[in-house]
Amino acid sequence: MTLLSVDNITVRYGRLTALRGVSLKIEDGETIFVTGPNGAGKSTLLKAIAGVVPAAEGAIMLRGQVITGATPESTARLGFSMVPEGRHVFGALTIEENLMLGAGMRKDRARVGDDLSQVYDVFPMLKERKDKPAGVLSGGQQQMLVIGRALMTAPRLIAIDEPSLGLAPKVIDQVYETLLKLRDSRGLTLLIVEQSSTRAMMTGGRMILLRSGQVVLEGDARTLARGDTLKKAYFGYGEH
Amino acid sequence: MAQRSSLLARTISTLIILILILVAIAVVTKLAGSRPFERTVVEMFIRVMLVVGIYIFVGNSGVISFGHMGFMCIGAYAAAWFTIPAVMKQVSLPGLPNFLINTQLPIFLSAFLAGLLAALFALIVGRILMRLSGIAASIATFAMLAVINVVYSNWDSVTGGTGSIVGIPFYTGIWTALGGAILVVIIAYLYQISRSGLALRAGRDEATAAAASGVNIVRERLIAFVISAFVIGVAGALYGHFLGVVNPDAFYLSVTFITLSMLVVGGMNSLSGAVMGVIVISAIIQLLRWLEKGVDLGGTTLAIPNGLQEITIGLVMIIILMFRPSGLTRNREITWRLKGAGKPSE
Amino acid sequence: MTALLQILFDALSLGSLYALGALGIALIFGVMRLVNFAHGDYIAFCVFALLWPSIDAAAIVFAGNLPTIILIPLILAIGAGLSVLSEILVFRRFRNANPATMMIASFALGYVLKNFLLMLFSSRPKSIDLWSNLSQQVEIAGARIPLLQVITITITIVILIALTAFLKRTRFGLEMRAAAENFTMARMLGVKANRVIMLAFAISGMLAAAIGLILATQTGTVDIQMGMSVMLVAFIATVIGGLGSLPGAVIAGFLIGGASVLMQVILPLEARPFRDAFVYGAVIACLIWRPQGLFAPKSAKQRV
Amino acid sequence: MSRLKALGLATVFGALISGPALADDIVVGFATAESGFMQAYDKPAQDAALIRIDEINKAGGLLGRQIKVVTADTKTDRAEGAKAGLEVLDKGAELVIVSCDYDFGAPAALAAEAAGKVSFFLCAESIKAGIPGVGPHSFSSSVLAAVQGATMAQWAYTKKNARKFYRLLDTWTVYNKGICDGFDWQLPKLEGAELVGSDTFKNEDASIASQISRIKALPQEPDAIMLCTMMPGAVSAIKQIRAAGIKAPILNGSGVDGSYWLSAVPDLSNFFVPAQGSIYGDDPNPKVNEFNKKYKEVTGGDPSSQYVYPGYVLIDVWSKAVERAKSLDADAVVAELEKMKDEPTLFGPRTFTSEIHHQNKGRYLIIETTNGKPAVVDEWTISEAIPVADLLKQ
Repeated sequence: MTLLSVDNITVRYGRLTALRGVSLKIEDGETIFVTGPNGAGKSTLLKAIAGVVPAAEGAIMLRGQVITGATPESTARLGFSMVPEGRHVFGALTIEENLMLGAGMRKDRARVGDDLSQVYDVFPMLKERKDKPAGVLSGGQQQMLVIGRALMTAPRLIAIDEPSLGLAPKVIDQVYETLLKLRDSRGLTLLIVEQSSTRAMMTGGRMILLRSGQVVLEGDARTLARGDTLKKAYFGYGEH
Repeated sequence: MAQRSSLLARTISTLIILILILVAIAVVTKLAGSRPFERTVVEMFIRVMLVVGIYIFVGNSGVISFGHMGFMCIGAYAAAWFTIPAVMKQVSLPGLPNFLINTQLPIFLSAFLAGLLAALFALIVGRILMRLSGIAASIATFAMLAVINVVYSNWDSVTGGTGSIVGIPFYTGIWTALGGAILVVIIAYLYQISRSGLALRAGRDEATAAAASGVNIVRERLIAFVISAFVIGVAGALYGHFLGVVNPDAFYLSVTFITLSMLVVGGMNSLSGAVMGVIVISAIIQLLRWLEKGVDLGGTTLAIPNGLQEITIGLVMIIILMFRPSGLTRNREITWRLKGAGKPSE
Repeated sequence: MTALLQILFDALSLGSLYALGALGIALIFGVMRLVNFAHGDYIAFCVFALLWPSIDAAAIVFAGNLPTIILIPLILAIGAGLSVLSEILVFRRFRNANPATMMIASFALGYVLKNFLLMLFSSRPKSIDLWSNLSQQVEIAGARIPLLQVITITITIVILIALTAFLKRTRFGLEMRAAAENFTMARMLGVKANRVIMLAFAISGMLAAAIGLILATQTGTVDIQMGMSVMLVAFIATVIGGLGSLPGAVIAGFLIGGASVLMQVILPLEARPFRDAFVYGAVIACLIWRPQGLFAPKSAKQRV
Repeated sequence: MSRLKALGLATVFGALISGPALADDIVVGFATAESGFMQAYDKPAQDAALIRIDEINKAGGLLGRQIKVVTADTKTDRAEGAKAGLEVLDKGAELVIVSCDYDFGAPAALAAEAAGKVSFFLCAESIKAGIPGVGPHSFSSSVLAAVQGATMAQWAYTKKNARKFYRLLDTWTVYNKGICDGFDWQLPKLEGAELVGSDTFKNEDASIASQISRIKALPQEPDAIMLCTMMPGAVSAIKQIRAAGIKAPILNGSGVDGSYWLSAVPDLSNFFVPAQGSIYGDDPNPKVNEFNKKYKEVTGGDPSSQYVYPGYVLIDVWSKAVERAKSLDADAVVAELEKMKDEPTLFGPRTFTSEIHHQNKGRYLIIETTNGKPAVVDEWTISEAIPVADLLKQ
């Protein structure tokens, strides 16, 4: 069943067109990587789906419901949880408060408790400092917190914008390892914006390549990463 | 110079249009208007000087200042000190230094000096205040206004305290006010396209990029602050000669808010916005005042109850801002070229 | 010694008013980056709600005669209702307008409210005897303090504790603190924007009503301009305290109250009329020293 | 005033205002506030003036001609005030009556002066409301604020043998400072009287706690507190003084006259206000009580404060001057006005000279409030008029 379908959307900032006629389909349980050079519109795509940025044209459907133009909170309540670029923890709130914020909207109050303990199992260092303000955490720890926070909303699909941004390689491995473990244990669908194609290749799943607001390439991450088709598409010479 | 002249060519039409509008209003008033209506138009021209004065700083720097009516106060009182007959000054303002009590300057020289005094004060205070930006700057400029108001309201021997001081020669007629308004619009225009004006605008839109390319934001802001203070100081002087009586309460909160509203409703970032804001809002206020006085429509006089005029102008401002958040001129300059919306100058 | 205690109580009771005012403004600024200039007029409106509209000099007390246990909730409800109504009818349309437009819209709304009251009640201040039995003396460690001052301080402390508990303990409180820090990120976690903003306006309206009641009891007058001076100082306290920081606003409110009382005590007679000039001078110095405010929230980071 | 009463008022004056000005009518112009802050203070005095005009018209008019009233609204705005002045002048006003407050009335008065017409301030009590502030054709029908301060000081000294005075000044307006200036002028002339302390506050201050603490810190309570203030801040100051347990007599200017605000300070006592007439129905002069009744008939409400009376006096003295001058020429009328020496009026004698078009001396009723009930207890006129030089020096 198609979990999320993006149909020919265009997004403009004033007179600048960030996305032009982008379409995308994500099946339940799939892992999708969105790559492409800086300014290709990767973050804009995520923000358009989340409802933070209005789509000038086209339609977005989530679990069969049209969410184009919907408010971020209604999209979140439908099970789409987004971790934006730069993480954005609530520094003045404690770590546990950050996590509990994610659970605020859930109807199933009972399972929130064990979700929390599960997040603490996966990210033990969060449990040690749970009453400290989130502002004190390091980059990697903040990344862990925002992923934990996204999980607390019991999402069907998690979209993460540049999880490895500003993190040491070792920490990036840890983050991805956790993501995959959660994906398998909870049957999550992942939509990840990731600069490094090697990372995409190692993790597997499908990949789409965006350049100057358009989808220029789509296919299985591993096969694309090996050939030079990706390099050509990435830098825009070759077929057109 | 080539680059400068092309900018001039592209934007000069805005200046000409604005001046023509002001002159047209003055001529129509002189022909058709009654004496009270003429005074309304004179008051409007003084407001144009005030709002364009604020625009020189707020429009170009993006910093919302609440303090500029303090310069109007400095200007008005300076004009009073320079032009009130010595015999009256000895009695009502004994605290003034002797050389001031005995001098009585011609109107235009005193208005110019009044502007200079306001500009000097702006230079001294601006050197500190201009480092601030955003809401902190708004509060600091408001605090400056409050300090000026408290000092002028209580320094009885020099300013006559909260009472009005009288004896300022009546001078500001429609042509003086028109001249003042045109002068201010020209100064604003020249500053806007000057090197310093463009640098400040760059700083307003992209602070980091501008700073990176060597724009000293604090210095550019100070220049705009001082020029706007001079202009508003002169406007204060003309206001004194228009009303004949000056009182600190006339330069505090109500005039601050009405001028800021006219600027924002007109369009905060464009010179045309500042001028149109004054004209449109003043026209609506005058229309409502006529309605309040009662307009006889074929025998029956239709009159709205007293006090409704203020409520209506408040609602009108809210509605305009709702549909045009960036103001009536949408931050664009009115220009000659009729094909498509005028070329935005920002 | 008693003189010192007296000054402390004077400073605390004046500071309480400014703290409540600053809180009312900081709450709305937190969630919407809007400085609500109509806040002063909410204060006046809530107190006029005690009277029946008439432009005679003598006040016709209407709701003011209700027993206290009904009167206070009613006036708090009127404050909250007026504030929420202004959010729905006016401010909702300015959600993503620039700060200048929002500021002028709030000023215009205040102007409309002020003139509406002027039409109904005329400009002559009305007098009202609200709990005047509170005005007798209380002996505390030698200093004779009007009971009303003690009550004002206690009410303010109770309100602060209740509000802190609400913000810290309840889900809505958590949502408001998060929204105040990073509004869009909170919405991406399912926090309903309209609900959080309306809640902020409701609490701010109640605070305005509380200030109105305290002022009416303290001064015995109901006047269209009564909210103005408290609002201006509260606005300054919000900025000095650190925008968006609720504790900052409260502490700055008490600081300005204290400074004002101290100036009144230490300034010589001729300089005393210039008291406010010194207070505003201190405001400028404070802003130069810390433009982002004394207690700017640690994570005043760029928002999504 | 409910809609019904307002209608009643409109019909009574309808004939005066809306009818076209016949050729031989005498036009009197009111450039006063019909909206905004000053409306509440201008309107009562204006109603009293209209009553006097109505009386004159019924008794055959002035110089055989009926008086026609034209009005223009200043909207409590200075620039608008100048326009209102011009408007009534354009409608042919021979007399321009301006706002109760000097600052708001001056623009219209200056317009009248420029047009060479007589102007009268409805009830302004600043020395500027006349020659120094406007010009030779400008008058005020009330009494200077300084006289109120001096009257209170001398009366308290003589009748209450107060010796230790405390002075509390609200720096908000020139009126307040005027009261205290009169007090300062009178005090040194009172043998053995001394000023034990002095302080200032701002009308809008929510609390004057530190000022009160300073009074309480005095070795013993002063014999009398001279409180120079006006509405709205006056009520809060008085309430806080009494709440702090200070029982000393409080002396005031006329600005706090009226019972409409007394409910805020339940059973206030030892509180003294000078007034040109009593609105409480106990005025020694029966004609004043008659006037109060007439005022209530016409406007539907009792006068709210003594500031109603100067409106009546204004038309009274002006019409007498016109009758004596037998012409409406401004200079002739001014000359007649300047001849008036203790001219009897319903609300105290009026004296105008070429040097001062105001009252620097006047008969005041002393109204004492006991347990929240105001009543006339005495009458007082300061022994010596305040010299014009001292008045101008403030």
